[in-house]
Amino acid sequence: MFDNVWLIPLFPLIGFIINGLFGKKIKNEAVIGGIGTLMIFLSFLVSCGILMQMIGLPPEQRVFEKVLFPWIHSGNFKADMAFLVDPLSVIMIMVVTGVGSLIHLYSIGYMHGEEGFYRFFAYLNLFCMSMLLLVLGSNMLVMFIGWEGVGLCSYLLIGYYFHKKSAGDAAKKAFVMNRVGDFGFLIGLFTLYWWFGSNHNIWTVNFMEIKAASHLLPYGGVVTFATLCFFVGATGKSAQIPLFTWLPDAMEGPTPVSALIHAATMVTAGVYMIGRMSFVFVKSPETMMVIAVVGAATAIFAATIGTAQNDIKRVLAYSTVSQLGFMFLAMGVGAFSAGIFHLMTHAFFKACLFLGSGSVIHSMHHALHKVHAHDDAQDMRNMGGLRKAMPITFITFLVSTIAISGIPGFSGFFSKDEILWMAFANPYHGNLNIVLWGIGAIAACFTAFYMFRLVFMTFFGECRINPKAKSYLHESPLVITIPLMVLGTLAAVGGYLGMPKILGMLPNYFEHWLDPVFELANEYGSKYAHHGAHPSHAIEWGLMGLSVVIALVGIAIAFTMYVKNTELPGKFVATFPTLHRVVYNKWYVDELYDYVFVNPCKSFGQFLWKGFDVLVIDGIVNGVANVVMGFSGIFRYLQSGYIYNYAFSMVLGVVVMLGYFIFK
Amino acid sequence: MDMISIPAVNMTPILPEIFLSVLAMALLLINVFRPGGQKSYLALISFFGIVATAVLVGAGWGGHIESFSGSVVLDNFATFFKMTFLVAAGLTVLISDRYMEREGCNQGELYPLILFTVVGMMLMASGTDLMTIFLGLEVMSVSLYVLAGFNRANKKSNEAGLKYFLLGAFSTGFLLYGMALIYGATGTTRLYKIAVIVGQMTLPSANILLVAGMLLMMTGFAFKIAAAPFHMWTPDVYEGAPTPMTAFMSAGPKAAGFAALLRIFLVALPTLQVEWSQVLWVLAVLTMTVGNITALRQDNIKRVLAYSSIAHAGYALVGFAAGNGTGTAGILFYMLSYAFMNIGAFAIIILVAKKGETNGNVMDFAGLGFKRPVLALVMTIFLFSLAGMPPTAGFIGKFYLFSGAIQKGYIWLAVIGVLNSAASVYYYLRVMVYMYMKEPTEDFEWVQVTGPVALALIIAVAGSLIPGIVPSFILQYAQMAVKLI
Amino acid sequence: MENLNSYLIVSAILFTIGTIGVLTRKNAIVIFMCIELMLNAVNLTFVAFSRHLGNLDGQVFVFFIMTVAAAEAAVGLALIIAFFNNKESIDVEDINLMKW
Amino acid sequence: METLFFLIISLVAIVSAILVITCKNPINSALALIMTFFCLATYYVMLDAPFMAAVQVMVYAGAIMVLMVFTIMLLNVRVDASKKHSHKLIFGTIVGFFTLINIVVVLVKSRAALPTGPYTGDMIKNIGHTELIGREIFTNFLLPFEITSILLLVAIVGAVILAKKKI
Amino acid sequence: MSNVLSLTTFLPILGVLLLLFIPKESKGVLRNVTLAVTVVTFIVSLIMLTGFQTNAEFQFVENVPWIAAGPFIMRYNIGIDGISLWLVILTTFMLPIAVLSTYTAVDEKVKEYMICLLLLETGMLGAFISLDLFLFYIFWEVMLIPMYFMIGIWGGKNKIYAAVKFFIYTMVGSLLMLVALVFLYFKGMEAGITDFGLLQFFNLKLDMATQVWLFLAFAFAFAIKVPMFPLHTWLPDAHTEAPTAGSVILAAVLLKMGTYGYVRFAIPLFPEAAHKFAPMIATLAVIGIIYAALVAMVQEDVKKLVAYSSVAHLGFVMLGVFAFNVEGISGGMLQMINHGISTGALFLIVGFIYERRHTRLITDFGGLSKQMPIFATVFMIVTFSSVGLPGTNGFVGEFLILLGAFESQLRWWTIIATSGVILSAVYMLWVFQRVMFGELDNPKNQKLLDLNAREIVIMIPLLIMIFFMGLYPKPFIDKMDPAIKKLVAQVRVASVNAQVMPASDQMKMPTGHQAMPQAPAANTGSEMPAGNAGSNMPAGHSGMETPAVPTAAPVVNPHEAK
Repeated sequence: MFDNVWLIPLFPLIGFIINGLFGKKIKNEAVIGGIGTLMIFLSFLVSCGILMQMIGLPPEQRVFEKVLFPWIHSGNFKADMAFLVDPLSVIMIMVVTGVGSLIHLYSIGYMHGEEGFYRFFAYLNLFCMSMLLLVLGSNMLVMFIGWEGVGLCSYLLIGYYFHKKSAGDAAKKAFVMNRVGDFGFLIGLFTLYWWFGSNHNIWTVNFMEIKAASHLLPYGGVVTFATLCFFVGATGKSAQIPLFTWLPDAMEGPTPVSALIHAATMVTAGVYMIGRMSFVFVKSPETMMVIAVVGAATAIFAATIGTAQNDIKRVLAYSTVSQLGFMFLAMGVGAFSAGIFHLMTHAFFKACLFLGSGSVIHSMHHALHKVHAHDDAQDMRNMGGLRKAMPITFITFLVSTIAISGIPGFSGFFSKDEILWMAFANPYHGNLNIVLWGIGAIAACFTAFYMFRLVFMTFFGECRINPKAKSYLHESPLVITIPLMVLGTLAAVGGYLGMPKILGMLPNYFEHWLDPVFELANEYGSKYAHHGAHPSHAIEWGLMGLSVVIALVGIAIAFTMYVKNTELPGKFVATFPTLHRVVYNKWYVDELYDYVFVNPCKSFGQFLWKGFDVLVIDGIVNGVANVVMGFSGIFRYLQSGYIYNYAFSMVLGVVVMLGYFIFK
Repeated sequence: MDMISIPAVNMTPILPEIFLSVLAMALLLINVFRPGGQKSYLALISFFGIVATAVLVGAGWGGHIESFSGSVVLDNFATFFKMTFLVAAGLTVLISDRYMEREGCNQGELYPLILFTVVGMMLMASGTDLMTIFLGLEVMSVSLYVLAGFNRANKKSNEAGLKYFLLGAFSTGFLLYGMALIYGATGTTRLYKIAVIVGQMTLPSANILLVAGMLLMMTGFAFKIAAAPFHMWTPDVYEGAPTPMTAFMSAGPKAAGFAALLRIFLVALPTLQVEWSQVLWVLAVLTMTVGNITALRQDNIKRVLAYSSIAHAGYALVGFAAGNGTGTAGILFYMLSYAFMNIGAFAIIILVAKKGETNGNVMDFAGLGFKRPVLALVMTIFLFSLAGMPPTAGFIGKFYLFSGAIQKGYIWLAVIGVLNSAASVYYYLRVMVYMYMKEPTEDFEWVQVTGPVALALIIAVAGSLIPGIVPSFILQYAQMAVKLI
Repeated sequence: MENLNSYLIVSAILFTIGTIGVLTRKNAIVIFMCIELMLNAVNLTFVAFSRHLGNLDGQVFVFFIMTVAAAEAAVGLALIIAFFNNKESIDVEDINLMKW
Repeated sequence: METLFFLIISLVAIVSAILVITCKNPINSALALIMTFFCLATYYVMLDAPFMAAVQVMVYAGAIMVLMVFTIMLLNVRVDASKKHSHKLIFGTIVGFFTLINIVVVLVKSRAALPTGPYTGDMIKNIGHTELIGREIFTNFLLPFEITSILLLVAIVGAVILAKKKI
Repeated sequence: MSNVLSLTTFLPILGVLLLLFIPKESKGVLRNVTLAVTVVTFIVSLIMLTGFQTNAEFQFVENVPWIAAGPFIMRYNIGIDGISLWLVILTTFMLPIAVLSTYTAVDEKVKEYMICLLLLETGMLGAFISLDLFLFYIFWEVMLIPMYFMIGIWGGKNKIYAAVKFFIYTMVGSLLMLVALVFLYFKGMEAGITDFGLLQFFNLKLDMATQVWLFLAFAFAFAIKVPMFPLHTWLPDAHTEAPTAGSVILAAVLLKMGTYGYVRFAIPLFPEAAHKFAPMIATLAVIGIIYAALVAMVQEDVKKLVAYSSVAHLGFVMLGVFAFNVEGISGGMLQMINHGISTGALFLIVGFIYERRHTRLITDFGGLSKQMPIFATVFMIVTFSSVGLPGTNGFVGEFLILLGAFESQLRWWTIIATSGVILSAVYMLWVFQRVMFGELDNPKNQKLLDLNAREIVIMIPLLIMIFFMGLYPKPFIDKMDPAIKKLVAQVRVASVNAQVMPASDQMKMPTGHQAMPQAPAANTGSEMPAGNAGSNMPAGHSGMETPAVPTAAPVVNPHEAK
């Protein structure tokens, strides 16, 4: 089965080719959607096969590399088109293909009747292929294909409604910001490659080879540089500070895209990448700290913005950013398996949330469309009380919200709690740990608050939708609700795979599963032990309880403000207008970037073109020509036409020549 | 009192001259007895006479015969240059007839005068005595004065003749003064003897009489080859003279001037090479620069080519300043190919111009490229050759000239040369711009290519292209030619 | 016999006067006369050298120069007459159709 | 005595040469030029070249100058009205002056070749200048002599073409 | 088969002769004949590909006497190695495409246009295959003429200025190179070299000062052609004014002359000087990358934008070439081909819309995706190829360049250059967005037709190449690898020499072999093979490969580079 790993990205590719080339001719939505879904589902089946096979193997044999064909071989540099199957990548392919299949299925219903239906499925398949390449790549180069490939697909899908200017802008922004990350990725790659090559004559970009040689890496120094560069790559892809602004804008894409790309899979690529190279990252305490701090900061920062948004998808987008911050926090504190675990659970509940919001939007849109109202179908202020019209959506949505808020028993609790615990108890950051934990906890509080705010505003209270449209609201078709139900279930129970040891009910399958991958990193990490003794179970219990309380507090506030006492938000805004404006406007980060980077770049470009290129450089070029022409004019008038002038010039020539030789 | 016994002389070296002179006189007579009407037959006779002379000249290749007690010599150097003159004259004769008829001055004396000019030039190339060279020069010059002013009714032609005459005579004064000083310093006018005597001097460069003589002589020849600052007559005279004569003047006398100068400097004064190299270095730079830069702003195409002709003299002087085998062979090659390309270009100008030398501006070529594609293509070839683009003869010629300078170590001279030649491209391109890239304002219906002109064009194109692609044989001849002097 | 240099200097002075004449006069015929003066100065140089050196080459040269002068005079004056016929002037400042 | 004579002749020659370029009337210039030519003829006699002196008088004074005077008369050119162009005069004079200085310096610093030729003054007197010249022309310088014939032919043809009435 | 190179090169000339006999009214025949000629040329050139032995030698060598006069001996000496092979193929590959693109674009003076195209092909091919410096120069200059006419006759409204600028600008550089070339020849003559054959000159040991001057002259000429900042200003003008096929060829092939010149001539001829100037050239290259990207970003004319993007791309090539290692140079070579394909395709695309709308201003477009979906797809693929998306050709080249440069001493340059990756995305996507996305609000755009069959046929080979080279570049790299290794060995040895020699000893450099024994043994050892490697041996000479290819190179090199 391992040998057939190449089938996994191949199926979506086939789907892409069929739909991309012939989709326009096929026209039949069922066929197109069917092909797209089938292909990714086939990948899912293969992935399952691989998972089964791997489960049957002893942990130390769970690594397999499949070389498909040599790709770039030049000089010392060798990069094959090769796939790496190990526990980490298996988890990822399972998530990608599993969630992917569901979202494909969902899209058949959601995208029904859209112009360019085939295009959508083609792109979606292409995305899956790229993502699978990303997670399966056995060397950085293949990973990088996927890395950029998902960026491309993200670009295409965000820009799916290309006639909308905002969609085009958002797509471009996403790609460019990703490119900034890619820049870091490349530099990091170069640095590692060069360091290993020139110091140890190991010229490689292959993960396993680097892993084997990672003991040669020093702590800090060049590794810090390289890992920071990689981390820049990760921030770009995973929307961390400072490169997070593209993700909320990316909501311009259709909702399934947001679910698949901007929640479940692509944006987690950065986390995956750090996990993949954990053995390098842990060698640099500085980088670890940067990751942890950036993760924590993003978590809280995005969460604050999330509290003030009214667009349902934007709230979810900021929530995603915030959750990604948690994952990075996990990575930064060395809780790699916890991070990956959160990645997985997040994939479940966030996909569910997005799809659920999609279902809501879909329904709203239909209803509004029917009555020709032009209200914003995504604005929560236009919703409310939808739980009656859309029960399935509501329930799955609620489950996922509970999961993300960290209520015990649901998946989010297990993963988030583990992260917070590790933030507190990790050996890396010394006194910083408490701060990290604190920020994480507050962010969790905010999370619970804005998620429930979302739920309350959307599903509870009175219906604020255009009254005429109200009667048209209805539950979405089965093709949409089935994925919701599956994902909702997963969001509820997925956490039991990785139950913390302290709870002791179930073994932490997840951590064990990933042990072979992170073993080495943990070994390197153990060198840091700032804390003399491992914190006691009591503290762990205590903190766990505290985080539950925090989450409940968040929910309670939301309940107070949006269900019980609905004037409160207005009052709050009136009391702190500046704060609200700042938060509502996303801390003006976009404007800041425009002001600091985009506009100067443009005006500098203008200056270079009009001022430098045309005036100076071309000015010199043409200036030389003009000077010569000017001389031409002068010389020309020396030619007066009078014989005596000509004779004069001759005599002058003679005199000068003679004079030179006589008096020299 | 004894009789003066005229010594037995070997006539071989001057056979071509004799032949041409006789032919010229015969033509004069024929012209006298058949006045008026068509003169094409004279052109044809002249052309075939020139071809025959060329055969005669060619037969003398490889020989080395001194005759007339050292007044004249037959050697490869002379032969090569004589060929060049004959090419120039042959092409000129072919393109003259139509022009003269159009301009209404087809007097039969034209052809004898051209032939006499060739005789003069040949004597300059083969003379080994200052007197022979001087008299050759005068034969050439006097004929040219007449040719330049040949179209009496045309004021421009008139002025051109007078201007050329006055300045030419003036420069002759310097030339003669230089010869006198050389004579005073060495006691002889025979080049080989001068070489011997100068060779015996302990420090010839300190002999100021000799150096001054050299410089003054150079002045005289520099005038003929139109080197700055003795070039100023060139544009005016070229513009005014009947176009075929301009073509002839730009190719023949320039080559003759170089022939004489080369002969004198390389045979008689090689010991002063350091000195004349210096001067020629400066002259070359001045000439190239002034010629090229001034040409940039000219509208009259004859003037453009006149300045270009000055510039080309500059290029040739680069090779001369180098004074080595490569450079001098380059001059020989260049002069020959220049004859082809420049006369070819003038032939096109003749065709495009209308009566009274109107329609002679660069702008008047607008649209020629697609109205008369073949003519334009031919013109393009000439212009590219003049500009020194491969694969034309002009490129190979320039290559050898500049290579000579580089070989000698005059890198900067070569650099200035190539920069000049880059600048020169502009005004050649300008003609092409009008030919190909501007909308035609004329239909060019009057442009009729007659047989002789067509023949001339074919020869000129062949002469501009073939030496560019397979230059070896001509270059080897040129090498052999300069080796012997 | 006088010192060679005396003759040479006289001839140089004459040559220079001729040159100045060419540069300053406007009448084409006078200019031509000045040129003749220059040629004569050269002739004197030749003869003086010839006498000094004791060979006759210089004098033969002078002989030819005179011939040339005659020939040039014929052609030159013909040109001047032709020009005069066109322009009713032999002022060199009127020889200005072609310039620049 | 001879020196004095030389000086007088020189003075006359130079003064008349200056007159050539200063006289406003071309006829006067021509006459002054003839005067100079006579002086030169005198020099030639002093330099033991009587034949050259004779030719000088005949060709230059007799033929060329007559032609010139004839032309001047024919064209009936009036006085050379040298008006404004004084800068021309100044520049011309300056450049001419420098020419003179250059040449004089050349001559003063120069070393002419040593007298090597066989023709001493006595020999010329004995054999006769004309004969010696003739021998030279018809032996050593035969070719240039022949060329002059072509030259003259060209000049004749040219003059005819340029000056004949009917074109 | 032995003279397949000559055949390829001069087939277009035969085509020209053929065209001369076709009346100029029958445009269709003219076009088809030209197309046939170029296709046949392409097919013939494929013989080279199949017959090419993967080694470092020059193959298909033809070497016959040509000019011998005076001190000079020029020979008709041609041959290809892995480096020139691909450029030859690229040329023959692009020409049919260029011809096909003119079918409707050029309707006037078709005959002359086709003649120009064919002459251009001969010129370009000749320059790539010449192994004689003089012959190279001839072809190098000859190329200018048809290009000049193409811009000047069929160009836009400012065509004359652009054409003349193009011509003279290039000419200035190449003439200076000519001087250097001749000087080099005379230097070679002193060392016993008998003709202009390139390979002999590789062994020539020149002193540093000479090398510097000669290198500068060569580098100047090539830099103009590349074009490198700040000598690039002729390019936007030329591109904007040139007709589509002209732009395509200009971008796809002509610009490669410059970079090829560095790889084939400037660097191996003057390795020490090349090392000395590597930082300077890298600096210019990097400035070019960033600068051109910034300027491209604010362009209003699509074609100008693409032109500036060319400057940036070729900046990458230069950076890679001056990394002096296999990765960098391979990347540079690949990028040359890539740029030929992608930018050629971009110009074709611009041509397509220009033909339809007769404007190239970005603001005149918008929302074309809706009206022209096929066009949009093609445009997008090409855009991403140009941006260097992995999986397309652009990535492989760019990546190897950056990797190679990073390995070399140009590390910091690389980091700055890498940021060009971001900027390229910015300007390319921006233009794509502004042209293709948004509302289709301009009424003139609402009736645009999508690509027709011919246009699709034009683009398909390019698209195939984009993906093929992106996903499986191995055949390309493999064929050029030995030649590049040889080149690297030549250059590397020089750098070792330059370090071993004390500064005061540089005077002895010309007589290198006497100076060598004092050098450490290891260096002497590595010096010798390169001496052999550069020697003038035609293809098939045995015993060449072993010493020339530094399989152990990693051990020797990179530490010393620090």
